[in-house]
Amino acid sequence: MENFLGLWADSGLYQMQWGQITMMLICLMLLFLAIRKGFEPLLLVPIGFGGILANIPGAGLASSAVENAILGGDPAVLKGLAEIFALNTWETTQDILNAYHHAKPAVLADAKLFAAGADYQNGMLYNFYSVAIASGVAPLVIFMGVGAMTDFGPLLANPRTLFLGAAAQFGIFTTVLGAVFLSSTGIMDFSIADAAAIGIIGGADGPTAIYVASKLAPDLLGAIAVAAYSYMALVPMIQPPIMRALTTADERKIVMTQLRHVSKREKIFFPIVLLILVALILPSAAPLLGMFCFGNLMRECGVVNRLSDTTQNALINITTIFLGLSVGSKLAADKFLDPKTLGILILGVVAFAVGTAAGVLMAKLLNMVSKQKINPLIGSAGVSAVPMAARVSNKVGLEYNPQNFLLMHAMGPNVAGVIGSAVAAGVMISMVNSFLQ
Amino acid sequence: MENFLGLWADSGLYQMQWGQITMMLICLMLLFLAIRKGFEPLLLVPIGFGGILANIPGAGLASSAVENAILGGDPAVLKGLAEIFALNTWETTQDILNAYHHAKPAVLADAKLFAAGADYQNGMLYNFYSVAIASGVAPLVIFMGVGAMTDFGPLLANPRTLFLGAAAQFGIFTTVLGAVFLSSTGIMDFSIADAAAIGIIGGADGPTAIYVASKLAPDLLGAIAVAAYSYMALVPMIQPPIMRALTTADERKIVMTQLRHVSKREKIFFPIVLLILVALILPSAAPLLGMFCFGNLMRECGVVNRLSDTTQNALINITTIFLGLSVGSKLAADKFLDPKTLGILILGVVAFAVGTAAGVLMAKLLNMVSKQKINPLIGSAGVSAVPMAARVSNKVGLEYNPQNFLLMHAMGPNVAGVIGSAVAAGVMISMVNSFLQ
Amino acid sequence: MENFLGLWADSGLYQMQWGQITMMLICLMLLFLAIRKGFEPLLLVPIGFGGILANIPGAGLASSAVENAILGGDPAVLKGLAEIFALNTWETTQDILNAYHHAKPAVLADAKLFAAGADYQNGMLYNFYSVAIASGVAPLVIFMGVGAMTDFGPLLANPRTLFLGAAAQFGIFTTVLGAVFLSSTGIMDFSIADAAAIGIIGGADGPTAIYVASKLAPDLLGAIAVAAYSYMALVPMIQPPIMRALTTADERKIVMTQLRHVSKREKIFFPIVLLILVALILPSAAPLLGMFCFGNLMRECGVVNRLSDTTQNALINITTIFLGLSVGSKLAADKFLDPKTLGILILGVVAFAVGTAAGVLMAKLLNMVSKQKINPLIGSAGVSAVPMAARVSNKVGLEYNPQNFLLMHAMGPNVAGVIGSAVAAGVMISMVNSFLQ
Amino acid sequence: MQSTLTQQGLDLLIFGMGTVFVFLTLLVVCVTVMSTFINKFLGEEEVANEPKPAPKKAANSANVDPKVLAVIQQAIYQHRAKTQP
Amino acid sequence: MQSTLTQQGLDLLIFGMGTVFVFLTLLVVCVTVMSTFINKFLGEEEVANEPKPAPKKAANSANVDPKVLAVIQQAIYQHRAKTQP
Amino acid sequence: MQSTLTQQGLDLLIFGMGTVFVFLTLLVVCVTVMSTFINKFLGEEEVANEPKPAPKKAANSANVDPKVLAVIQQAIYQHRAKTQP
Ligand code: NA
Ligand code: NA
Ligand code: NA
Repeated sequence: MENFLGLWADSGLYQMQWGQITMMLICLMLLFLAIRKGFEPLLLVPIGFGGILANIPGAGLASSAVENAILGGDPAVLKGLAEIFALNTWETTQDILNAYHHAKPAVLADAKLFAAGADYQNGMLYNFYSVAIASGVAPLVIFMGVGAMTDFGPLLANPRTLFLGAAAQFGIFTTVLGAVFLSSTGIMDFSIADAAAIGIIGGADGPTAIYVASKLAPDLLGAIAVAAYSYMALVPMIQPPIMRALTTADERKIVMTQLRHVSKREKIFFPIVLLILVALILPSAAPLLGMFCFGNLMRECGVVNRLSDTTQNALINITTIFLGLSVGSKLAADKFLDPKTLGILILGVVAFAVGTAAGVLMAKLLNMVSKQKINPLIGSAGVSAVPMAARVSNKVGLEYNPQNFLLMHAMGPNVAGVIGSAVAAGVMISMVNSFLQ
Repeated sequence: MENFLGLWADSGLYQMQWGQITMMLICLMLLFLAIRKGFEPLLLVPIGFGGILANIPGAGLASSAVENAILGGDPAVLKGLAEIFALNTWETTQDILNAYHHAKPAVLADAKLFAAGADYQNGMLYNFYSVAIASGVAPLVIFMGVGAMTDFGPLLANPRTLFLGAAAQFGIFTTVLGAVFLSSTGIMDFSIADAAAIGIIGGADGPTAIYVASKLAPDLLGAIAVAAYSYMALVPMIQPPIMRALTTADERKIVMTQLRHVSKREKIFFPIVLLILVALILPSAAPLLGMFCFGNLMRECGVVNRLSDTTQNALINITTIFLGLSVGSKLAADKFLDPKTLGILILGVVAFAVGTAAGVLMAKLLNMVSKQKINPLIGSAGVSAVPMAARVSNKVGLEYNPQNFLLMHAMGPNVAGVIGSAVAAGVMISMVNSFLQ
Repeated sequence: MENFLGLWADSGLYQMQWGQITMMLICLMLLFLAIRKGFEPLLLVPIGFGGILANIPGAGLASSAVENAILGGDPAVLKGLAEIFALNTWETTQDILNAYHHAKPAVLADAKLFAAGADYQNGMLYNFYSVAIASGVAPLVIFMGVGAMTDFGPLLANPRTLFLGAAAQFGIFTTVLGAVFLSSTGIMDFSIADAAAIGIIGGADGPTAIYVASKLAPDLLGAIAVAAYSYMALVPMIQPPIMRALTTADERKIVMTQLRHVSKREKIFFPIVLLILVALILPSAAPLLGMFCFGNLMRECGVVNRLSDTTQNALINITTIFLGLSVGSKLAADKFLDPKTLGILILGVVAFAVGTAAGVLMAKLLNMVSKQKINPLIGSAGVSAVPMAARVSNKVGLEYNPQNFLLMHAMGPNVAGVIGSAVAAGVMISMVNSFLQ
Repeated sequence: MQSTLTQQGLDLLIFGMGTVFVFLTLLVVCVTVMSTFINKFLGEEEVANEPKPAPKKAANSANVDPKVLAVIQQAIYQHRAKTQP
Repeated sequence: MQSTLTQQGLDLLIFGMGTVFVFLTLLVVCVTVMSTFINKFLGEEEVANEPKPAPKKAANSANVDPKVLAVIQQAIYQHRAKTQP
Repeated sequence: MQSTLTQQGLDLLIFGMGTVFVFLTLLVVCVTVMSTFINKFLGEEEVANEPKPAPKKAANSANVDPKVLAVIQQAIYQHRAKTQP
């Protein structure tokens, strides 16, 4: 009978809290959007599923061994941990959890050994997160894969489109200001690191957002990643009204000159030139852009096709699976069900909108100073969201001139946006670290 | 000359012990069975080969740095380690090894640093084991791959077959009782954790058995894995006599109604429903069944085919290689050449036989209470051993009615058995942990 | 303004040192050789690119967290680390770096926790190196893949060619003597471990060289790997003059009898026989040759084709990428721009030349004692450099007799050379370790 | 209260087997409800974001002449042998 | 000297956006110089160590009868279904 | 007893080269014995659990018209370009 009660007390139903139920419903909705509506399914299916796993009551899949030891609630264990954290007085386990979250690495090492001694283990998703995201490796490998899948031909044929990719990053930094504003007016409580991590949603680039969030605001990573991928999927709804509002019908009908042929050699040199520029100007962007350039060089150099193929297939797929599950581990109720998440969702859509507008306006500005006209509709593609944003440019363009295919022209700013947001990520990580010291 | 003597003293021939020779012969036999007889070669080839590597004298491939330091035998090192383990008196290196195996994590951390300081390193297979099995990740990834390869259509078309999968788990728990009986009569010395880990052999599911053994009885993992895979390969010999003994000729000729068409949507919902049920009822089965459901959802949802393909190919193959070698690392002579292994082998075959019988009898029971008849031959498929057991059902069925194809019908209980043994694994891990606290 | 200065001080241009510029140019040259000249591109593209990344000033991609903390230069952090390393007095950060490089594991563990507490992290390439090379796993997995790609048929058809593979290892050991000579005359400063690691370049086998260097002389790993792969690519230039100088025109025209058919079964038994011989004679070669034999057994046994395919494709490709980048991390200026590198480059080419000569001369020796003549041109293939060296034998042979196809005959000594250098690697690791104790 | 080994084994049998049966019975119920719900309310409108994965499609259809298939298979092998590294 | 949150946000905006523009402007310059240099001095002599990767080649050419293509595709599926484990 | 560097180098040469030769000589012996044993006692009854891996088979046979092969190869590229993500 005792055993039966034990099993019942162990069951999820008994331990379930409202927050966990809510999170499960949210994750089911993510799965619905991914599977039925095609919202970035490669990421949102693993994220949504990981989120459900993270919220299974009593399983502790997303918790570290120390957290599981604290949640286990054994008085002797709690006492031992409180001593390690130098807590003289504490009332609830939450006090110990707080102490754990603010402990220094040396103290954490002791706590880990103590928890291991009491037979507690890291949850599966916590291990995935540590290996894939906390180490930074998974977003970097994805970036390498994206590099191996990217054709810089359109950008090289028309390098001016890099300015569109630069302008669209305006969304990132205004969003930072927005987050800071919310914080200074007391509506939300974002630190400068939080604000920077939220801003990067406007980069419209999943791995970049995850990488920055993991460095600056790991607690917000779940919400930031969900916002980034959801809005990327919503680009066909967010962008067109803004594009129409900021352009005249004549501008939308501008036919661009056909892109020149780009030689193989230019494509081989490009990632090396970009890398050297990063090395000289912005070392803090080196991990992201370095891996990106490496992937692209493998693609273009033509002598390591077997490495390039594996990077584009097995390696990026395996990494995507574990990256997604790991992001899902950050969808625990106590982290996600917070007013901050609402702030992140609102600021994220602002970031996309401002970025889109800035890209379009930059295109119009370029048209003022240059003879060779740019259709401003391709400016919106500067936010990244490859290749969705470029397709949106193409689609809106076709509405006004059914013969005007903008897709290849829009691919230039589109991939420029990836570089632009990686640069922005580097600047922000570097500056925020200097603020915090 | 000194050097020559050193080389000779380093050579395997000089250091070889009878146990290691015996284990090498056993592993060669495993390779023979795998390659020549087709005994689950995907696992038994790496396991057998890993077993040979683990028994190479003097190489220490399956030993940790600390074990290698102890076996190295340098008096200063031994003295230092003895101090760390707080051994006042010790006679043989075996005493220090014993202290090492019972040391607390905090002491182990010191011992590791000491061994590293004396330039000893973990053996290759020890590292593989730590990363692949001790962390739990490899069996879970295999389970994800199995999920991505499993078609639940036959089960969804006839959900009653889940009862057959439930009944066949009877083999697991009676085997636990058997192990406990051997222990209480003093024939063997199994703890309750050992007994539970041995019982899971009856689940007829390799990754589940390895996962449970790694949690409850790592020392027995080698013998348990070898037994599990060997008996799975022997299913065509173990099951038919039991199936014939428990059924009448008429029963064996029962023709089952054709399975209804199962819609894509049902297949998408199934892993989600199963996951939610796990979350509500049995969180301790969440890692295994969660990964299983995730793999199956990737397969069925239709929007992440590239992830599903990689899961079914590159990822599961890579994991299988390292899982196999890691299991092989547990085939060291001092662990495997123990009366316990004999007990495990005997209990394992009992588990298979009881599970088979229970599945068949449950089918007969269902026939008593239901109008739609089930051919009891498919009950034996409930043990899992996918797809071997289902093929056996089909083959025996054809012997009695050459027009009666039972394969698809048997796939229902077959995959139900996988779920059943994962549930059993969850219960056992949870209950044994509560016994030990 | 302060921020702008901060960004400028953070920029690569400001922090760039001459050594780093030089290394970047060297790495660009490696990329040029790999891409334009086809010098072992699968390795040299990742190595060259990794080398550029490692030399990005201020990014610290190839540095550990502790090194990054020291280079960060914060006085409080430096003071803390100096205390941990028990430095009473120190003048430059270089003093602390030196103390770090000579610290014992227990002290290192403290330093790591301290650096983590000060928010410093391991660089990306440092992590890759730790996981892929320091653990030894990447070279071993590559070796497994090479095993899975190797057909031992030609060797089994003519086992005498193993002697050619043995003789060619003479290059390894004379190079060790050469390094020792340079050291004892005071020209260079190589330890016996350095000398052994340099010698293995003569093994003409990339993963073996990296494996040995990572065990015996990690600081020289970059130069050794670059030398090994470069000279492997230069085999068509290094070998022919030596081959011509040591053979008569008649010898070069020797037509060898066609190779007999080798049965599948012989091919299956071979890796097992080789493994057992390793186990009995030379346990120190067990990791390398064990993985090699395992890969080959997977290839030949015919029952695990899916594992063998993945080993030959996704797994070896993924490992190659990270192995290459990790090797690149050792191309930091302070390690590579050292007179030792020049010594390594010179000794490396000597090793190749001596190995080639020894192989050819051994073939001539065999011809003296045996009736069945061997064309001495296939002796040069004994250095390994699969399949380049065998192709060179074939090409030179065709020059003297356009009907004499030596390729398959040369594959025997070629793969024998792989075994030979793995054996040599085992002996050297074992003997050097005994010297150092 | 540490129960005896035998008692623990019996507990495992009873509660373990019980849980397995309860769980799988619930699963039968849920699956039946789910299937009924889907087939009744959501109709057979298939989720067709992407075509059925190809290999499965092929497993059923067999409308290619086996001889042609053999030639092509051979060609694929040669192609692979030529293009694979 | 710890500046206020708003000040930090403004700094991020100004220096961040500034760096992005400076960097991408430099990239425009470098890329233009690079393309000019390559097309002028190195000629269009393509780096042809290996044939262009196959899939890209295929994406442009379409000189295979779609019907034949369909048959072969089908054959490939069957081949895979037969050979894949 | 720490020998000098030169002594250690010579030791490596002698014992290293010695081991390499001893080991490979033993391997020659073992391989010869193995081949003789297999071919004499086990007969040429091939282990044929599975057909020979396909790519190797293809490398030897060449009975497909090169023109047909080219068409099919092209088709495969197109097929891949269409089906691969
Ligand atoms: Na962007
Ligand atoms: Na089962
Ligand atoms: Na060699």
